[in-house]
Amino acid sequence: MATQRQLIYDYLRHKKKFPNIWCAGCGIGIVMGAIIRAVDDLGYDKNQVAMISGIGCSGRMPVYLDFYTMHTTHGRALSFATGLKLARPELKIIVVMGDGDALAIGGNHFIHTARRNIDLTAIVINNATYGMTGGQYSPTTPQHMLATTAPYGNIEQDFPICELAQVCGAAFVARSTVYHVEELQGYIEQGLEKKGFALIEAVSYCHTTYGRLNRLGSAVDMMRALKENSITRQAAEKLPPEELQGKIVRGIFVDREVPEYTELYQKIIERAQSGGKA
Amino acid sequence: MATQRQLIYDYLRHKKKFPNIWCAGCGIGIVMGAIIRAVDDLGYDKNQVAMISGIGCSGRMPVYLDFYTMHTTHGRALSFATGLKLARPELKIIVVMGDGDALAIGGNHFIHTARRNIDLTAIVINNATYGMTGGQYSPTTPQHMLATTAPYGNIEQDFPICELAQVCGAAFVARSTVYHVEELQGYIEQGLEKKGFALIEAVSYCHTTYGRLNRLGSAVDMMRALKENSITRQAAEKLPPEELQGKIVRGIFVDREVPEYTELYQKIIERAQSGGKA
Amino acid sequence: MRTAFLQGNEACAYGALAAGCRFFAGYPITPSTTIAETMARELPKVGGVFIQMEDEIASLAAVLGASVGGLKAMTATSGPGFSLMQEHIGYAVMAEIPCVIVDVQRLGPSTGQPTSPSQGDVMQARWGTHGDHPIIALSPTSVRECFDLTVTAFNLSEKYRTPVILLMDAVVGHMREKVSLPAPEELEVIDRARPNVPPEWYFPYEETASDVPPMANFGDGFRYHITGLMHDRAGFPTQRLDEINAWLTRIFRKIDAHVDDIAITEAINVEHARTLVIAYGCTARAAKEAVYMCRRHRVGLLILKTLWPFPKDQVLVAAHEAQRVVVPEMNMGQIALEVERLVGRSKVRRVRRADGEMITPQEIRAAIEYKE
Amino acid sequence: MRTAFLQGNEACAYGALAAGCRFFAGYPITPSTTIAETMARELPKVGGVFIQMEDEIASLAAVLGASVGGLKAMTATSGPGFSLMQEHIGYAVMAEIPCVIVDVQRLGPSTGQPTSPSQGDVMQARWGTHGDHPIIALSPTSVRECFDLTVTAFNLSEKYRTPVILLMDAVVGHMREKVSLPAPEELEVIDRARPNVPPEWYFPYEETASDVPPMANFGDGFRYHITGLMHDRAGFPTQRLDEINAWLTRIFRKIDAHVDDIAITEAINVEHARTLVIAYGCTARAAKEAVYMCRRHRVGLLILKTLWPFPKDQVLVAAHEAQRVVVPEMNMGQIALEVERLVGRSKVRRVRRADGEMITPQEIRAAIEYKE
Amino acid sequence: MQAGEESQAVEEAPPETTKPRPKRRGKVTVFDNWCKGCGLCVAFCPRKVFELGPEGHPVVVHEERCTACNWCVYHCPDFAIVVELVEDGEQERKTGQAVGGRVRR
Amino acid sequence: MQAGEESQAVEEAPPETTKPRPKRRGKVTVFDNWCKGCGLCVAFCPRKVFELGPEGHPVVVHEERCTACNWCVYHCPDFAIVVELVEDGEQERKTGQAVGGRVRR
Amino acid sequence: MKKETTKPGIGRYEVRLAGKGGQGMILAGRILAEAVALYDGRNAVQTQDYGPEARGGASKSEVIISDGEIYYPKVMNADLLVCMSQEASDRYYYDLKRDGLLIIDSTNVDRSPTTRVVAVPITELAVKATGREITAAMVALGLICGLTKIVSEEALEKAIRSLVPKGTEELNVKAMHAGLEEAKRLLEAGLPISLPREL
Amino acid sequence: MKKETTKPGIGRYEVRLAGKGGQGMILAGRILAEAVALYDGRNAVQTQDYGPEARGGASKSEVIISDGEIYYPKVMNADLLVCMSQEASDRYYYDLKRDGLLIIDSTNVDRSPTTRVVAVPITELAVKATGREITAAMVALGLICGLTKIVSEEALEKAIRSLVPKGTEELNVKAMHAGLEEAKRLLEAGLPISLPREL
Ligand SMILES: Cc1ncc(C[n+]2csc(CCOP(=O)(O)OP(=O)(O)O)c2C)c(N)n1
Ligand SMILES: Cc1ncc(C[n+]2csc(CCOP(=O)(O)OP(=O)(O)O)c2C)c(N)n1
Ligand code: SF4
Ligand code: SF4
Ligand code: SF4
Ligand code: SF4
Ligand code: SF4
Ligand code: SF4
Ligand SMILES: [Mg+2]
Ligand SMILES: [Mg+2]
Repeated sequence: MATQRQLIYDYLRHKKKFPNIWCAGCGIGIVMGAIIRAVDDLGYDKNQVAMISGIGCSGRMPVYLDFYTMHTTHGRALSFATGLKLARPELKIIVVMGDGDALAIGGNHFIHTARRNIDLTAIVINNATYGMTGGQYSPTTPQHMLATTAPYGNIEQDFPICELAQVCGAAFVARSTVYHVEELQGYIEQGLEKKGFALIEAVSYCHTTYGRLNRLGSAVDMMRALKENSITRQAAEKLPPEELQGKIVRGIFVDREVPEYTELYQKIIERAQSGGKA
Repeated sequence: MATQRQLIYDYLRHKKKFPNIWCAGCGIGIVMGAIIRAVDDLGYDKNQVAMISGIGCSGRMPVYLDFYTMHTTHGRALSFATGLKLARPELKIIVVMGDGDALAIGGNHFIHTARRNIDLTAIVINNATYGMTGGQYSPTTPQHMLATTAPYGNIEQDFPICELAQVCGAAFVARSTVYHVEELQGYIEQGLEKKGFALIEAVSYCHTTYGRLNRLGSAVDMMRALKENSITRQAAEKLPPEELQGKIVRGIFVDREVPEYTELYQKIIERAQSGGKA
Repeated sequence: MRTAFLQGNEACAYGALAAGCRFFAGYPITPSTTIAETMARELPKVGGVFIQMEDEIASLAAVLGASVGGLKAMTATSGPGFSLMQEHIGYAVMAEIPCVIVDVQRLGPSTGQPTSPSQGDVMQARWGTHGDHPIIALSPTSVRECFDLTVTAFNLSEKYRTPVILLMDAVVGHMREKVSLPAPEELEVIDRARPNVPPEWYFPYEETASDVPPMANFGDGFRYHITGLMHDRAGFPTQRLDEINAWLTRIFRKIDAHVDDIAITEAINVEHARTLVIAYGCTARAAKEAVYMCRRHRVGLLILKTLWPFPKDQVLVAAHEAQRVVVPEMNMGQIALEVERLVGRSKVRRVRRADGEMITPQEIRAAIEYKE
Repeated sequence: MRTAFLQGNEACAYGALAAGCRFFAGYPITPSTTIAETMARELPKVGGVFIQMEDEIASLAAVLGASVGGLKAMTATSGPGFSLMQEHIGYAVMAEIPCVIVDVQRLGPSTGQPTSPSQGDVMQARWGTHGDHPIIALSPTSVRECFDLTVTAFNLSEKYRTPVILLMDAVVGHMREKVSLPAPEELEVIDRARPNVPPEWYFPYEETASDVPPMANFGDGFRYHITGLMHDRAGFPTQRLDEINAWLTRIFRKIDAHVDDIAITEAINVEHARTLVIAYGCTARAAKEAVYMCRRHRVGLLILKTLWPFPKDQVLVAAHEAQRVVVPEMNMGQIALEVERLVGRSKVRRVRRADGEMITPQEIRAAIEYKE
Repeated sequence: MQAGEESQAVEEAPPETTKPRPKRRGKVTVFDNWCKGCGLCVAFCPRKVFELGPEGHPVVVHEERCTACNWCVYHCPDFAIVVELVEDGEQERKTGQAVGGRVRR
Repeated sequence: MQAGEESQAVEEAPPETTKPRPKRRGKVTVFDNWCKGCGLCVAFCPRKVFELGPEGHPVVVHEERCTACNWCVYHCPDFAIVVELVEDGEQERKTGQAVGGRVRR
Repeated sequence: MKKETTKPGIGRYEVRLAGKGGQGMILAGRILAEAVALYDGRNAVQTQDYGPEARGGASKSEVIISDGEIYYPKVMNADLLVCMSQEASDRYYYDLKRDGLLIIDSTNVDRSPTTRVVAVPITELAVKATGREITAAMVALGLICGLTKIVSEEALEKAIRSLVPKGTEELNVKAMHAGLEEAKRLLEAGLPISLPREL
Repeated sequence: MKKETTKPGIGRYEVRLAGKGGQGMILAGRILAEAVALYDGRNAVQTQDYGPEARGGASKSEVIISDGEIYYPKVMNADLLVCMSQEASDRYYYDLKRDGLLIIDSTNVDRSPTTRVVAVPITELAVKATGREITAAMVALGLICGLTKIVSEEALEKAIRSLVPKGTEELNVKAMHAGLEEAKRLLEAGLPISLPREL
């Protein structure tokens, strides 16, 4: 593994873009670190890697990374990525999205991209809120919590991101947190190596908006909470449902072989070119 | 139960709008019959019932029914219905959608409406295609089947509609077919009576587009196929996965108590008006 | 009268509440979000409903659903969200459903510069949805006007059964000013006309003297049909040319024939003005400053509070003696196109700026005093 | 040269293939669907990719992603879908990504009359997305032109790194005509300029002599950044006014300074014409018929193949001696607004119809011969 | 669903019923102006009451066999069939009512 | 994940280590110009190597305790910390490499 | 790309085929146009109108035939109007030229708007000839061919063969011939029929 | 709703408070404006500029104060400019009136663009007074109040109390007093400060 200095030098647009725009202590930077170590570990050539994001705090990540990078519109990163992947099947494409980006405005593209099982590695940075716009409730804000648009407490159920990706047909699904960054990095690596749609949920609560509004303390306190409130899937299976309330379950939810979209399409091309039925 | 004559007189806009625009033998009309019998069975006042649809063959249903009816835009019926329900919690609202309507362009509203568990009865008429526009593949077209936009066969996985609604948090989820119309009617009744989001999938293959392209025979043949290729959940549980391939599994998938959205919001209003925390 | 120091966005929300708005559905976006946040806090206090939807498309759909259910309803967004709402604006026009859509304009196109103000969506407000349709759009210049014009927007929307767009900008929306808000009894609040016939006789899209048929709310016993298709007077789909034409001409006439009622302007020193400045939104404040700077000259100012339907008569009257018409806009020239069409291209001098900074009084003054 | 009896929609698809289009993403909608269906069948034969997306928003997004990956890419839709695509049209302008968007216009607003033709989206094509932006829009009058102008659309899009809109209508799209398609070698096909510097020196949004910076494709070793935010010449977000202004002026200049290259018109008998008819799309065919009917009079016809940027000079030249300019459109008057702005309101006579029927030659003739 | 299961069996019923006069009997009317001639009723009526007529609409040829099972009524997509229960002793309206898929509360 | 599990334990490690010179040792550098002073490294370093300085940035006060565990390196959101393994006999680069969450193929 | 053209539209012959969705009028129009354009070497433009979205009530197809360029692609005053339904006949008759030819399918149309009409039981002939109602459109094409000669028999047959669903070619050609024969019979009976002037 | 107004903007005093996101400049502007408008009975308009979407680099707040109507809501030529960061000072100095007042936080600004400047270690004073850097904005407000009198002490204190987060009122008022005292000290030292003319 390359040293941190080398990683910074190799993968970050370090000369101009740092320090980054994220709040002090924001976990998005930690996810970014995990990504570059994963890419480095796997020995990918940078000219083989593209990163596509939507809009949000998490959406700002591509600016900092020396890949092919594209900061698209709010919610649609996966659709842009689908087009790019079909045009360039040889690229490794990482899609970084916030929870709002991926599941509120982008929810439809999320479920359809998973259904198509196209070879993309999607990372949802779940901070339980709309960070960029200042703390409104998102589809992953837990019930009863406060948000600027839920001043009386959120009354909506939250999406189980991993279960959703699974039911739609994703090939690889896993969840970890920024506290467990090495575990997270491992999942990202597995996702990148998986032929098919891989979804990794990275839990990283926003302390600036969600944390402040709900009086959850500093970035340090919230980092500690990730450690204390999370549990592995194996351990979770042994617990009664009541005790699982409010716990973050980490682990791999799916890892299966499903025919991949660009490969299936390649077969169509072959069939059409050999005069097959149209 | 009222006689058919009475039902026609009471619930159909029979004077001007019939015969309906659907192809001879199209199951949408059968679903419509089930709906009016369900409403009649439950003894609802027509002034208490609204029907909202999107765009598609199925979306044309409201024209024929003497409720408050609204034919909205493609994919967004559930969002219109959400607004109406919040404005008029006392109304029974039936939302009729095609598979494309509900799950292609409308997929995001589908998962979010289920997640919010708002008291609507949603009926997805799954004909495995875009009927209205002439037979393109939809998110429920089975793999390998032909469609006008899949001349070499469809390579996409199809959505498991019921599982999707379930994972998102719907209170009631069931599937039947137009062959099993009385079962279907029963589910619709249960959905209407359920406080919360109820999703009923009504399988009714389109013989005009999907059937013709895939040489599945006439409306009669395809009706017979519904009977022969479907199986109850109970029976399905006993079968090995291989034998379930291509089978339509009928039955109730979820029936649970989940706090309902308009009721939860009513509590917010009470809290706000009694000077509760904002 | 209640004196407060308010943000434009807050004043807009309070205006909505004062106008009787009881439903808000929206999706957060800078610089409009404080409208949603204020509504989330205030609506339940008056028994109203706030909901944050999954996107802007669903937001406007929910607003239309609620309006059909009888609640005055509103959404607020900015450029990207406004683009996404376009399909449903057309639906609201087609189905004649009252609602108010606030667009707090920011610098575009695309994500642009989310925190910078702009007046770049003026033509989009007119033409953003597909197909021919009339539209009403208002644009406030001050915090107080954010309140007033929101009330007006609801009133016009209810009166004409049509969506009304409130085109704010990030300056006016985020600006704080001291305002005295009128007491409820000082306000004129218009509610939609309701049918006064038995349900069997009700035609939701009938020709009426006012061109605006009364609207029954779902739930009130009038079981009628609403569609985005071309429809007959009963609301049912039609393909008959006579019915399509009747609808189309009525829908335009109900706005065009009432431009006098809808077109709000403020004229300052326009009589005998040899130079006329036409401005709106936050730019009107720079224009006012500029016009007062140049008081020696015969300079008049026409402030457009209504942008669409375009206040044609007011512009023609005010420009009557003008040899030059200066149109400052925080865009590349949008309202200027319409002014040129009316007064002739040669007379018009555009002052345009689309980089997120306000146009200064000095820039407008330079255009007023420019010697060709 | 290959003679065939084709539908306008098919000709459009074949034109795309001939222009080198290798990616299509779309969502079915009447009356555009046969374009998608033809592409679904033909693209794999040439190694290209067809994908039906979950909606129109995703369709244009996928098109832009594919274009960034180096494929010429297209989508096709009609009014409701075109409304949904507006946000991404702005993104394409902002990020300067070539692509072709076909809108086969049907009668609107809203769902309208899906099988009826219309020219109701002309102003939407210009102004539909938020924020200031230039746009190119072409409109064919025949099946052969559906082919030709699709090729032109791709050429312009690649040449100017910009989205190009092909505004068809349901008449032209569904009409069948005998056409002779040019052989590949007879066609001029333009590909985007690629950088000829090493990656370290590459600035994707640099000022260049042509105003159009070369474009590197993702995957080709040029690791640069694309964003919908205002950006500097390297593509990174900026808030600097000088950089924003440089971008904004370049983006307009690259179109405005090349109107001569972009604006395509066909002039018939316009010299010394005292009455000039200006028409486009299927209506131009009615106009041609009408003009030939009135041959005794000095009647000229200017057919606009390019609608945006507006062919200002051609219109001014053709209208030079005209005392009357007749503008027939299957809408309530959209291009007429621009004509009025250029030649003066008093000269213009609109012939408008927005009920789904074509304007007849007789209706245009009546306007030509009308005595005020 | 129970009712649904019931109807699953109907097609297999004997085409020519041996009992000429079933206990529950129906009077069958087809509205030609609404019927589109899809043939569902003809194909699936368990008692083969219909035949396809020359105009493409079903013709009631064996009304005496009809058991008022309502299959055709519930499955006609065009609301073109009405079956009235013929009062033939005790098994009248009540039996007819039992067919609806009532919700169990 | 194995490595992740490992790091779960780190905060509980004794603040004042009894062994003054751990086997694996790190040379710790903080780049003040990138550091935003969030305090994560200060709070979570299992060996309490850092203290918060007057400028709000962490100051390396007990470098000798550092085990080159890389917690701070992996968790600093601002890439402001570099820990170099001090070669101190055999446990050098190889040990450092073991920390990455390698994918098992 | 600017060009000046002055060639006017000459020898224009306008055909409208009208009926209900499902009667095959749109395909018939396409066949007629393609026969004329690809096999007879003339120009032809074909357009169509149908109901909302996928299908529905009225449906019509128009074909303009000319030796010159065709500008306006729609019928202004029909030279030939074929009506396969009552509604079509009621609605479109007013567009017929004074000396135009009106053909109605007397199987479906009871009330003819005029007595100057060629009333043929087209659907009945089709059922007789092929047993399939849907082939009525081909009978109509045969009739048109035989009565007006705007299309040659060979061209029409080629076009039918290339455009009808695979496997149904013979059936459809058979129906066309039934139409042709009926035309011959009518012509022999000496009907006053206005024929295309310049073709 | 048409009306004619002729009253021009008089007695206009323009303030710009500039710094980095997180230094509280936007809140400070709001407090100043609200103090002047609600408690001193003048007119005030406050506007703000900040970085992309939620937060970011530079941040500024502008307050226009007048006894008359305020039209243009932004600073044209600042009467008072407070710079809490080097970048702000470099960037905004050029907008200052020739006789305008420039206050810089010498804790953060090393290079002053001019010598006609009141340099005060504002952040340092804040830390001294309250132990919390974030209260520097209140020290700045106290300074402004003490030096320019555009706002009264009472109004300022009221506005602070009503706008700072609950529970931090005393802390913030304390910081304001630190600013006021520093202003007194400076005034006693006889600094040449241009004061609002017409207020
Ligand atoms: C169409 C559109 N709607 C709304 C916005 C405003 N917006 C920007 S970021 C954002 C939400 C960010 O939340 P999330 O995706 O969770 O990302 P985070 O900032 O939390 O990382 C919103 C609503 C937008 N840019 N575009
Ligand atoms: C925004 C938009 N996109 C596309 C269409 C065209 N369209 C109409 S119906 C339809 C699909 C219908 O399929 P489905 O929802 O399954 O209904 P079905 O006709 O099969 O009942 C489409 C794509 C439209 N009306 N609006
Ligand atoms: S607002 Fe929240 S998510 Fe955004 S950068 Fe700050 S801490 Fe991170
Ligand atoms: S096209 Fe298919 S879904 Fe539509 S009405 Fe016909 S059979 Fe039914
Ligand atoms: S099921 Fe109904 S529509 Fe079909 S043939 Fe029988 S009566 Fe006619
Ligand atoms: S009710 Fe209908 S289906 Fe049942 S037996 Fe009688 S005719 Fe047959
Ligand atoms: S974790 Fe990084 S940014 Fe945070 S205090 Fe430590 S060095 Fe600074
Ligand atoms: S590597 Fe970092 S966290 Fe680990 S002991 Fe050393 S200083 Fe502490
Ligand atoms: Mg988030
Ligand atoms: Mg369908």
